[in-house]
Amino acid sequence: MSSALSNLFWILIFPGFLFTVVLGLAASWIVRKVSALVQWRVGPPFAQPLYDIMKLMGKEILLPQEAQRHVFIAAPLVGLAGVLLLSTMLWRITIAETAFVGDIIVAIYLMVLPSLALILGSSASASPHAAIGTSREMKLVLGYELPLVLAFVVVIIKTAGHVEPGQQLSLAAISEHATVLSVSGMLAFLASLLCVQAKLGFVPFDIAESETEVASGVIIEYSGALLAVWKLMHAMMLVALPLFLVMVFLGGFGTAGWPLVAGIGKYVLVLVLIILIKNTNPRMRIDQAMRFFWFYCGIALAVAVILATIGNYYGISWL
Amino acid sequence: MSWKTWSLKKSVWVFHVNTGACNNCDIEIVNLLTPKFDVERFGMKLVGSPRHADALLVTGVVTRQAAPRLKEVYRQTPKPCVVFAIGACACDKGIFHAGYHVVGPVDKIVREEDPNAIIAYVPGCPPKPEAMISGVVKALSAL
Amino acid sequence: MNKKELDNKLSGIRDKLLGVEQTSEKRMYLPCEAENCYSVCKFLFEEVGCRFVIVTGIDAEDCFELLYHFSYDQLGCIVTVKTFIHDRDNPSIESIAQILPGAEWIEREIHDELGIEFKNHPNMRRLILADDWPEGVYPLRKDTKK
Amino acid sequence: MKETVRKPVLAVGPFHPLQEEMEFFQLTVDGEIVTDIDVRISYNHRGMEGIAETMQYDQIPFLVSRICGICSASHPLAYVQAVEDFAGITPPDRARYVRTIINELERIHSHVLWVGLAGHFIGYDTVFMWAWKYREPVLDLLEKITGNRNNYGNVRVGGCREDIPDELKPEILREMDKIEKKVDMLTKAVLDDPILHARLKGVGTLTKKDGIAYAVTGPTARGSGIKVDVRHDDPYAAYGELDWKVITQEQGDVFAKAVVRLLETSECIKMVREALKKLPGGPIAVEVKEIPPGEGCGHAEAPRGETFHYVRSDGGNRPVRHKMRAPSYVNVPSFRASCIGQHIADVTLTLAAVDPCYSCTERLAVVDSHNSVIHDYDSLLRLSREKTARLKKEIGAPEMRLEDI
Repeated sequence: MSSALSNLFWILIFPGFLFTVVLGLAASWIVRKVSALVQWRVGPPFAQPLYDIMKLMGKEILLPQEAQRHVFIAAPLVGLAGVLLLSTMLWRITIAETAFVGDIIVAIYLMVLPSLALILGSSASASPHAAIGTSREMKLVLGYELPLVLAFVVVIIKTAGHVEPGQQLSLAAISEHATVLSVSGMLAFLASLLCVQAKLGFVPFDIAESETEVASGVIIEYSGALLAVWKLMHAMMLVALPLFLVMVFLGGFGTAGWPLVAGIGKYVLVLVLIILIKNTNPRMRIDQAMRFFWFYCGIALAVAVILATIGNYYGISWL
Repeated sequence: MSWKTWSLKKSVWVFHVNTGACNNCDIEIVNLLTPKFDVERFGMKLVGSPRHADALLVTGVVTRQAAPRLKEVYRQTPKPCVVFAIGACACDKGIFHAGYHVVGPVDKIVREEDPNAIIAYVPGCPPKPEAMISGVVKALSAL
Repeated sequence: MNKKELDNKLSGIRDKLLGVEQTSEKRMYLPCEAENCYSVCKFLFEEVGCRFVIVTGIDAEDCFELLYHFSYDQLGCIVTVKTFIHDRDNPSIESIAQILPGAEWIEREIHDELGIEFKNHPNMRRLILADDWPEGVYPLRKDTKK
Repeated sequence: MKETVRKPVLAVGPFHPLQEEMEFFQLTVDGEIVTDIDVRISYNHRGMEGIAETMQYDQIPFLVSRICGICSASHPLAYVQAVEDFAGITPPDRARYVRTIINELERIHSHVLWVGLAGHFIGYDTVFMWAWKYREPVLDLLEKITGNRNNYGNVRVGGCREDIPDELKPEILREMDKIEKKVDMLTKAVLDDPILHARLKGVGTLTKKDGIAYAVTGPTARGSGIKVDVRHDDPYAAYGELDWKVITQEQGDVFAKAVVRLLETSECIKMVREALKKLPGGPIAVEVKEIPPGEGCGHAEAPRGETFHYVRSDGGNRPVRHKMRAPSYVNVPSFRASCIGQHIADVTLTLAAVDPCYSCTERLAVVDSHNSVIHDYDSLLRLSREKTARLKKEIGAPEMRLEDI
């Protein structure tokens, strides 16, 4: 009984749903505020993302007549569930150290869920503009998944020598090593940072769902609470994805004292990098993005894999 | 006041509908986004789809060709929503009241679609951006 | 370029005009019959080098008047070709959009508002009236207004 | 298969909520190249010419100032000149100067607004925010003189409605100095920026021949080497007594139009200064007893081109016919000549270059007859920005910095 209750507490309150949402809303405020400051405006108040979500929750939900209703309604919930699982898992690995073998693979799968949900939801909404968004989102997913997995391969190779056999695919074990402090790790980190940028739908990869382009984007037909769920999902991704990067590349999070402070610092660093990339780049076209991910990221990561293998073989840790 | 209304006041997303305006109201609306007025401070922002909107900023006297379109946009906006008639033409046809191609004003067309629509009026030709902000604030405090 | 040269140039179409009215130094009206209108406009545009401005359609009770405004920019003089269409039941005139693509819209507009048929117009579809506006109702005709 | 793909394409019509604005452009493209363009107006047709016949001569300036919000000084002026033409009224000297100053102030804020929008279209959103910020003081000046930020309607038959108070003169001069610096910097930035050269040159070219055939006016014509400027050809108000020059460029592309507008803004500022200096004393209006029968034409140079008004009177207190023509009416059809054969990434920019009234360019939908690709306004805007970014990379030019502006 008590274990069921405590599990519920883990998932819904801390550090699962509620905690991640609060952090995510704060992060999305930072994103909006910084963008406004660049344009010499004041920007929204701190609680603005919260107000937006609350308001959307209280609004009517309109279903497009030609939409496939079940998929249309289920898609945002699936996406939210994916991010919720991902963030709960990541937090538990950090705080409660309840890692299991192969959790990095589960994490990668869970990270695909929001994009899949977006594709499902928009293709169910029977809108020509959503259709364009859908096709772009699909291409984008095809584009960034490969480099992302390659980047994790680099990390696994890098950490292989340092963790116990059988623990290579465990996030907890990986997160004890700051892989980024090596040439191959750095390459992998940068590539996956850009992949995360694309997953978050930020410039330069906001091809399917940008702020100005939401009109023709994937969530055009959504309204009310369903739109709020998308927004929540996005806010939670703003926490979960950088956190994942921190764990995989930057040596993870502590639970108390200096490691905790350092962990927060690392998270903020990743977030700031994401905002900087967002505000200093023009939007890419979909074929440019594909070329970027497959060709440039692919080459960089292939080099990183070779370097990591050599380094591992000869015991050169900086490679 | 319920939490729904309270949060609505804190976060108003507006969709801009031009139903035959002279562009002045429209330019003043865009002006709201620029550094001098910056309505994002109050949580307002322009959205690109009526489905995401809480308020419709309707400018211009409603022309015959635009009337069905205004109704369509109103249908697509999730309720509760507030319709703002921005400018003298939108409020009561203004100087164009005698036009043969004019079927407005905005409230008449919107009420044909929904008799209980909440409609707020911001008169002026064009209303100053400050007047629009004040109009939105007043309309919201009356909710 | 002075006034005399303009007058000399205009002498090429004198015979097609009903007269020349000069209300002021910079405003000139050239009345002509509907069948000559096309060639007068063509002459003004191609030979004299006037810039097309707009066409005004007027319902003058007994006939339709079309005023083709041209501007002779070297002198800043507005030259207006004044055409009368006497057939009120089936008003029609040759379209100048064939030589002046800039006149395409205004001819469509006059067709909408006054119901005047422009022969050989490249694209005579409804321009400014709403899709549900009834056929055969012309808002600027005097009888419609009453 | 093709049919199922096509269906949604056709669904994007003028009534789709996404076409935010009220004019409907439909482009037909073959691959990436525009092959045809069709425009449906009517959404904004208010029947003004019919309304004008129900109004008295003194009321019409307020009506025509609402034809277009940004040209709300030149339309009434053209109308008033048409009436003064056949009624034989000469406005007093001071009125002529006040008219000039108001019109030039309007041109300044309109051109600066255009610069901001052009920045928005090529992906410099910060330029958009800044240009609109610079424009505010001019609106404030106009409010101080006429009582309204837009829609001034400051002219009436026989003179002006509001005078420029003497105590406002120093303030106007001060603001002119400020905005001149900013316009100079913008001009320099545009003329020196290699990205803008690459992005705007050779794009949306309107040849001189096409320009004459489509009878374009204003900066659109002057950018194509057609030296048409009503202020110069048929000097009205006080333009004949001021020292200024008509700006023309030969190329006819977007860059030429941008240069024309920027250089013109500097001319406007000079003109306002000179007119203020020469501003004579005396009344600002003469009394007009009655309007005789007759007909008259009046035209004035609006920021976008020539506005033309024709008024016919039968001696009553209302005109029997009042024809009005806005500059966009002849400039917009010229898209046919300038857009066809263009890359779709350049279309929004080409349309924006004509400045067809700010909102018109947002009314786009592209139908591809071969590949069934559709683009709406947003995607066209994006394509346009991408091209800027691509060129930026190719040239390797530095970012346009905020400090430069």
